[in-house]
Amino acid sequence: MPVPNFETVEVTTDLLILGGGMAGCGATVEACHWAKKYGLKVTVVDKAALDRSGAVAMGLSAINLYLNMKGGERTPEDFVRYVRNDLMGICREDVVYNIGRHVDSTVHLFEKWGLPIWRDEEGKPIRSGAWQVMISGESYKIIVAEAAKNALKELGDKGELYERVFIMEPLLDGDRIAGAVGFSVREPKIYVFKAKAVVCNMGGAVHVFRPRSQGEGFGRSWYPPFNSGASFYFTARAGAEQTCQEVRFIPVRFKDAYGPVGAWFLLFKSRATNTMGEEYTVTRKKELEPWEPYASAKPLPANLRNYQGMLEVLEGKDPLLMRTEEAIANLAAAYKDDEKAFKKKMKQLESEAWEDFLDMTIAQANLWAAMNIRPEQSPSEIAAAEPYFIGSHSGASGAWVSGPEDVQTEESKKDYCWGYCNMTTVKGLFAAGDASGASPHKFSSGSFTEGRIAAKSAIKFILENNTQPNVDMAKVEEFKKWLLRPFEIFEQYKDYATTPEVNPHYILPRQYLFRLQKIMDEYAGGWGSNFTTNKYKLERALQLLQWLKEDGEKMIARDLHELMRVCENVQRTMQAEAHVRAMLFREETRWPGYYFRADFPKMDEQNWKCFVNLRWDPNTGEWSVFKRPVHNIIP
Amino acid sequence: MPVPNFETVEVTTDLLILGGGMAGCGATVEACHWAKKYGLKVTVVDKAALDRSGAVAMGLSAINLYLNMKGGERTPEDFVRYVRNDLMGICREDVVYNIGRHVDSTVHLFEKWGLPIWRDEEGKPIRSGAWQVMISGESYKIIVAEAAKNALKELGDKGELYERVFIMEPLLDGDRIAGAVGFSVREPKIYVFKAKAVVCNMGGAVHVFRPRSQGEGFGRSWYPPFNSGASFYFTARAGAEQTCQEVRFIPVRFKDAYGPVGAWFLLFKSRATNTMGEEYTVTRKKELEPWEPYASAKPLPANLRNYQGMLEVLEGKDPLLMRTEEAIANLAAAYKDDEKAFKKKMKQLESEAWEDFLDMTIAQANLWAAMNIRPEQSPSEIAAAEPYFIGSHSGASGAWVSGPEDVQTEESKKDYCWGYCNMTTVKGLFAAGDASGASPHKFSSGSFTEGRIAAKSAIKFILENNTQPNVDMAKVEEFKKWLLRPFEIFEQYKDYATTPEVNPHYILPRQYLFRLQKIMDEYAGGWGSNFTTNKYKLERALQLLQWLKEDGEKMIARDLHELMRVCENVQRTMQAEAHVRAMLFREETRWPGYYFRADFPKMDEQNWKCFVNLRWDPNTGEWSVFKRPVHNIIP
Amino acid sequence: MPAYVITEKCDGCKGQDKTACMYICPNDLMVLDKERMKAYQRDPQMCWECLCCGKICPQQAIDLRGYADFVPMGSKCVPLRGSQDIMWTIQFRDGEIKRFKFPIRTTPEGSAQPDGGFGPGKADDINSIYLFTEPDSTGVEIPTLKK
Amino acid sequence: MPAYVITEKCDGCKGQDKTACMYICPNDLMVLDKERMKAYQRDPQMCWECLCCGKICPQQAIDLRGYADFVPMGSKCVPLRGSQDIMWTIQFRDGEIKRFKFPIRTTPEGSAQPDGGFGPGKADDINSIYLFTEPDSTGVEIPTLKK
Ligand SMILES: Cc1cc2c(cc1C)N(S(=O)(=O)O)[C@@H]1C(=O)NC(=O)N=C1N2C[C@H](O)[C@H](O)[C@H](O)COP(=O)(O)OP(=O)(O)OC[C@H]1O[C@@H](n2cnc3c(N)ncnc32)[C@H](O)[C@@H]1O
Ligand SMILES: Cc1cc2c(cc1C)N(S(=O)(=O)O)[C@@H]1C(=O)NC(=O)N=C1N2C[C@H](O)[C@H](O)[C@H](O)COP(=O)(O)OP(=O)(O)OC[C@H]1O[C@@H](n2cnc3c(N)ncnc32)[C@H](O)[C@@H]1O
Ligand SMILES: Nc1ncnc2c1ncn2[C@@H]1O[C@H](COP(=O)(O)O)[C@@H](O)[C@H]1O
Ligand SMILES: Nc1ncnc2c1ncn2[C@@H]1O[C@H](COP(=O)(O)O)[C@@H](O)[C@H]1O
Ligand SMILES: Nc1ncnc2c1ncn2[C@@H]1O[C@H](COP(=O)(O)O)[C@@H](O)[C@H]1O
Ligand code: SF4
Ligand code: SF4
Ligand code: SF4
Ligand code: SF4
Ligand code: NA
Repeated sequence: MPVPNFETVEVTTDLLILGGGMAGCGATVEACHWAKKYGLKVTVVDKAALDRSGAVAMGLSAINLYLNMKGGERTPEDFVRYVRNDLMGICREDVVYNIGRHVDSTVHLFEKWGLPIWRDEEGKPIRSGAWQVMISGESYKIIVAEAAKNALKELGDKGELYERVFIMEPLLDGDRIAGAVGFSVREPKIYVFKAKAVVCNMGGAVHVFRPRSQGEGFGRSWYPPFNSGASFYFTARAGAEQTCQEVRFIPVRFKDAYGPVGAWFLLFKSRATNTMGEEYTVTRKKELEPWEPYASAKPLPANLRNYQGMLEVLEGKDPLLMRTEEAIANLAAAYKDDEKAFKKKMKQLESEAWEDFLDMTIAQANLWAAMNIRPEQSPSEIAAAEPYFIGSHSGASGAWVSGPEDVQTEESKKDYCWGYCNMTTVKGLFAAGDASGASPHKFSSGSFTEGRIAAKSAIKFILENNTQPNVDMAKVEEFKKWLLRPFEIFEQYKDYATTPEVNPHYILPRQYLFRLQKIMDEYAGGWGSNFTTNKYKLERALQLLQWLKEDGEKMIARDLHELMRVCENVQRTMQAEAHVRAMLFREETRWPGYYFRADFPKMDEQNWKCFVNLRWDPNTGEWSVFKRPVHNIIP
Repeated sequence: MPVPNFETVEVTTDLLILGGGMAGCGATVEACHWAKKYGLKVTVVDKAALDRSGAVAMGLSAINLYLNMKGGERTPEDFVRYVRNDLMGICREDVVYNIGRHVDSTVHLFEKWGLPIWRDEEGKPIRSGAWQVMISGESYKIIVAEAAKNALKELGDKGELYERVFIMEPLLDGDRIAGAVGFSVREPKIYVFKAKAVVCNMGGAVHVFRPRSQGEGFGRSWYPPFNSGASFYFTARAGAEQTCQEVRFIPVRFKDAYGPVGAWFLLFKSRATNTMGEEYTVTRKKELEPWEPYASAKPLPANLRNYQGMLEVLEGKDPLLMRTEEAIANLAAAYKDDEKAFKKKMKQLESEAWEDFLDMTIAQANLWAAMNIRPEQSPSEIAAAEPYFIGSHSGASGAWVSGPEDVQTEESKKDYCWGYCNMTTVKGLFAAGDASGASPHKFSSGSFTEGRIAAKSAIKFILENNTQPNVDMAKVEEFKKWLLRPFEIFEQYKDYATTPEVNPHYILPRQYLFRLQKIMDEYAGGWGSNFTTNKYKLERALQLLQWLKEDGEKMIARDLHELMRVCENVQRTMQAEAHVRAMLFREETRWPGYYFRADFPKMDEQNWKCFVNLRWDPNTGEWSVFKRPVHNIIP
Repeated sequence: MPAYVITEKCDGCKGQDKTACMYICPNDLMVLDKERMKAYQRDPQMCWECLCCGKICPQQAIDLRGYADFVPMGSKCVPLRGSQDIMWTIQFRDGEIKRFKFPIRTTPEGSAQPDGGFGPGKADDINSIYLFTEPDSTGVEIPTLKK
Repeated sequence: MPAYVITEKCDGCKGQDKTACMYICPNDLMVLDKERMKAYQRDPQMCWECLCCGKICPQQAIDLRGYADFVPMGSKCVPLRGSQDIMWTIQFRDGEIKRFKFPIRTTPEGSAQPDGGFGPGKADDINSIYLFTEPDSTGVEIPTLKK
């Protein structure tokens, strides 16, 4: 397409919800209730279609956070203790607690809406682990989106949904959020959303680091390739303080197709061994001593489990093997004497094994079929994937948000609580799910819950700050200019050379992405450098990222879809830079299975049992990186 | 293009020279002399244009093998001792000796033809190292090709050159070579070459392993991406015994653009350090003890230097830095007191530094410019590249050839000498350069020399076996059928799906290549697995390669160029399989910086000071892998 | 196994304004070629193989071919998604075929009511800690910090 | 920095049977688009950046753009290859320009005689160890194993 003739569409609303994934749908359901009560308008925007957008697009096979307080199973306090240990002492206990106490409500709603939760004969939900319950979750997202869309409908013309609108930049009115700008990936339209408050839930960041497969398999990230760090970018560009940007998540996954391991470890009670049959979490217990007391916690923190596996790799004893055949045999053993019952049990286990992947990682099921792997017959290789930025799973990166007032100690209050729950340090800008930091292990249900918390709080903010902030249309014009550039560059130079992808005047978004990922892999501790980095590398990464950003101004777009790729890359790059800066600042190795600072190989509780926070100043374009205290709220 | 209507062209000759690279040009120059004398016909075939074909296409900045026996500098015995140590005790001393004693003649010819060899004021060649002399070698290949083409001209119509003909399969008459088949990449022609003897010099194998850059930089291998293992494939498919197929070469190179390091270590006397300034070849001396006595040799074997660097990487103290700024300062230091002389010296050193790359790795010079690197000001990162198969440099893979009769001991004779010098175990089939094994460090000059040796020997063979072997035209028809398949599959299925590159009925050559390289990287010890492997991985690699070969029958071609890519992939795959089988067989770690068998981490002189040889049986399609003794010929 | 469109089966969603596959792909990969009235996948390297496209296609015109990088050829994973269940046909490389059926929802399509039937709960106070439907949906009182 | 063809400068080698760049590329990457009479690089991912194409192009129509994977933009390495020397113009990202000139051969083009002027040497016996021109070209007698 030639240079598009963008039409500018202005939408004025009260509450703007950016992203309709798990947190976004939670925010929408909650917001609509309060909006109806107070006569407010709610506008939801997503780059995709809510039915199948975000991390849950394909479905999930478990709800990884459910307390069942009603059934007396777990308390929010238990949850805080679990999360705190898993993240090596560092989490926002207030925020984690808040999610924990509300999550059951969410799960019960899901079930009412039609999500099939596995239950035993007595009706008790079938837990895989202490926190997880199994579901038949192929349509998880469709169901949740349905509730959100029905909630919007109840608002009549005060409930609006914009799909296929890509959100890029925040709009500010002084120190308060005023809205957002984006563009349609379907028609040449720039959208200017003006709002009194904004809830940001545009997911985590994928494809910042080089994935293990680089050809066609490039798209097979574990977390979805369409989550490009929009949440981080949006909140950071607004000047919101960020936390735990060094705490990437590296999932151990079934090799290549990235099937999750949770069901295997927890539901099927499988062991993982090295090629010599050694169970490395047992044989390598001693090597975790520098990370006590966390190394003695149960369950062992995810990063320490990773680390033990990585030591196997460094010694060449990999691949690690998920012993599915052994696990299934063990589970069926009880039925051994009754042939019919045994057969039936084996069929059930087989079906459960396939459902786990078919519900959320079809590619892995296909890989099994392609390699003639039958899990009841042979083990499967597992391996550490590439780093992801995802504050809802076992990583913790995200915006620094205000916590609930009733869950503070005297000391924590001044550091953690500045008014509205889940509000970032920018007035009126809220964050939830992957967008909100230092509160990991919330997963799909917790993200939805946090969206609800944030939305209710945002409505409260609107009621107490009920003016329409000013939007500087000059900023919008600037953005429009910036959006046109990729087309203009292409138009100007496309005839300069005879091979369209090699041209000294421009760079394709895919080429840019390869360059970004190679920098991150090699200098910032990707899989290609054994997740290891040091000061030299991190400083070098900053230089290479600087050049990359400069060259990024030469990215081209030949249609709106490619324009989206340009924007995604810009988002990823800012996420990358924040990550490098945070790792550079923290002079210790606290999460060795996530990344290793080879120049500071030990954990240092004295100096570094604290948050590393950072902020990008929208006025100066400067970064600052600093410490924030960890307050112990739950005993 | 639709399914091509191949015309079959038959060419009958006496001596067929396959490949017109360094060894091929040597073979041509030599053969023409003897052919003229005996009235024989010589036919040279290359996939490219001789002027710029093969590893020297871009030029070189040094001749890495020159003894200067005339000047009393080195003897062939010195050379054998150097090579033997560098390859951890394992080389064909007879073959190495033979190359050594003839190489000076070659170098003197090069100079006469016009190759600028650097000489000092007294006319002595300027050595960088003990074996290397510096050249201004931008036109190295053009000059050498000119001599070869002029030699062919002297034969009149008995001297023939076929360029842009890709050679694939050997033709056999019982246990004797009868010719070769290939096809033109310019017109739909299949070439059937019938010959009394064949000299195979189609270079080494690149792109068997995953390169470090996977996007556009994929083509930036150190060794040329157009050498795809044709020599190995051709000789192996003829049933020729192969040696040292486990002895890959991993070059340490300037990071990313793969500029060679030789000139820096030797001419500029640069140190390489880790990021902490430690010279790892010094600080890690002790870690080489398991590889004594070779670890005490001077120079330290290339693989052990690599290994020390790799230990730095494993500990996260990389990147390794070539201290160019320090080296240049040291060399200029002598001129410090004379400002003018100092400036002049600095200018000279700067110019030499740039020439080194501009002569043979332009990409590296460009990377310097792109990163504002001035070697006299700042160091450059270096890193281990990916594995290559190249018997002429510091790897040793290649065909097992007969050695010179006069350079045998009583014992070596029966194992190393079966008649014609450089003849493989297949009658009438000779190998030289990268094609010939267990005689590394011959480089450009030694490869040319070995080509000469092989050609003279082949002429002798023809004279003593002067009959035209029978060519089974049914085999040619089979080959034609096989060549048509990639076109036919595409024609049959191209409309099945709407995205041309995703089709369940076929696979693109580039996709196949990515799959091959991922297998090799992950299971056979590529950079992505720290050059480490074990029995489990190697056996798994064999399974994965088996499936790959089956799927290879679904590769498509849409023009003759892509047909070449299909064939190159088939060649690489056979090279890959031989490599895996050889590593699997050798139960020790002898070349730790080339690859590490984690399950046999030590060297085992008792059981493994021997060659690992293998053979593919053209009649049964079975592989055999076995030991051959190492004979000590030179004290 | 990026998704691809089987030429013969695709009818371009009968020329409707937006096709089902374009509507649903979370990565915006499906495009309708209006001349041929056939959809195509524009960027296989970015495909997540989530099969959202295939499950929604009214013509069963979308299939997966395992990522060329690492998936041996010849397998299949074909879903047939109904209103309550999904049925999978799995074909192994070696030819064996397995079928699995899993539930996908327990309620009729479209019926999800925001309050899940719990009612608004104590959610009349914007300053309380109660979320919409709480504490009824939780089943217990919402705890706070014991200080 | 794969090689690319500058549209304006390329004249398709004036419609000759084979263009210089097609003739020389060792990886067979250059193709003439006969309709436009312009050459193009068909597969940047396979380019070695050897610049054999650029050095031979009579129009100076070929340039390199550093591999997008890892080369910051804006630099240039432009050769001008004569019959005796090559002249390089290097442009840094920061704008600085350096020029270098290196010899490429010491004899006239085409003049390389196979025997290098040494004559055939003792190479009259096919059974001897002497190669063509030896031992004259070696300068010393060819050694054999001292037993
Ligand atoms: C991918 C994945 C995820 C999980 C799992 C397996 C797999 C394969 N596992 S297991 O591994 O443990 O097995 C889980 C599991 O089984 N159980 C569980 O509860 N959670 C799991 N997750 C994690 C949860 O999915 C995750 O915690 C939540 O989804 C997080 O919710 P949220 O923070 O809302 O992110 P989202 O991805 O759902 O939604 C983001 C939305 O933003 C949109 N968006 C993004 N950028 C935008 C832009 N620029 N403009 C406009 N919109 C823009 C997206 O379209 C999307 O709607
Ligand atoms: C690529 C490279 C190579 C070297 C170096 C730097 C670089 C960047 N260095 S440094 O690193 O140390 O700096 C060297 C150096 O400075 N000095 C030196 O002497 N040697 C160096 N090499 C090594 C030598 O080049 C090498 O030893 C010789 O060239 C080997 O000679 P030979 O074995 O003949 O291989 P070839 O690549 O030259 O020729 C192969 C020919 O075969 C053709 N061919 C291939 N497949 C064919 C097919 N299927 N059908 C028909 N023809 C088909 C090719 O077209 C080619 O003509
Ligand atoms: N080995 C393990 N021990 C305890 N919890 C685990 C283990 N592996 C996975 N989990 C948990 O299981 C859930 C799903 O994990 P995963 O499949 O790795 O995303 C998450 O809540 C994980 O924290
Ligand atoms: N550190 C070193 N010590 C001794 N020889 C070296 C060293 N590095 C490279 N060489 C030799 O220099 C030549 C060119 O090396 P390279 O540039 O690595 O291909 C080869 O003959 C190498 O064996
Ligand atoms: N990898 C290959 N597999 C099968 N055939 C091949 C292969 N490469 C080349 N061919 C050609 O196809 C013919 C049949 O091969 P084969 O089935 O191995 O006897 C041979 O004579 C070869 O000319
Ligand atoms: S949904 Fe199916 S029928 Fe409709 S356009 Fe897409 S592929 Fe074609
Ligand atoms: S499989 Fe998923 S990502 Fe791929 S085209 Fe279909 S909907 Fe899009
Ligand atoms: S050599 Fe130069 S002028 Fe000739 S076709 Fe190629 S690019 Fe064009
Ligand atoms: S730079 Fe070399 S490989 Fe690339 S197109 Fe030119 S000649 Fe071919
Ligand atoms: Na690695």
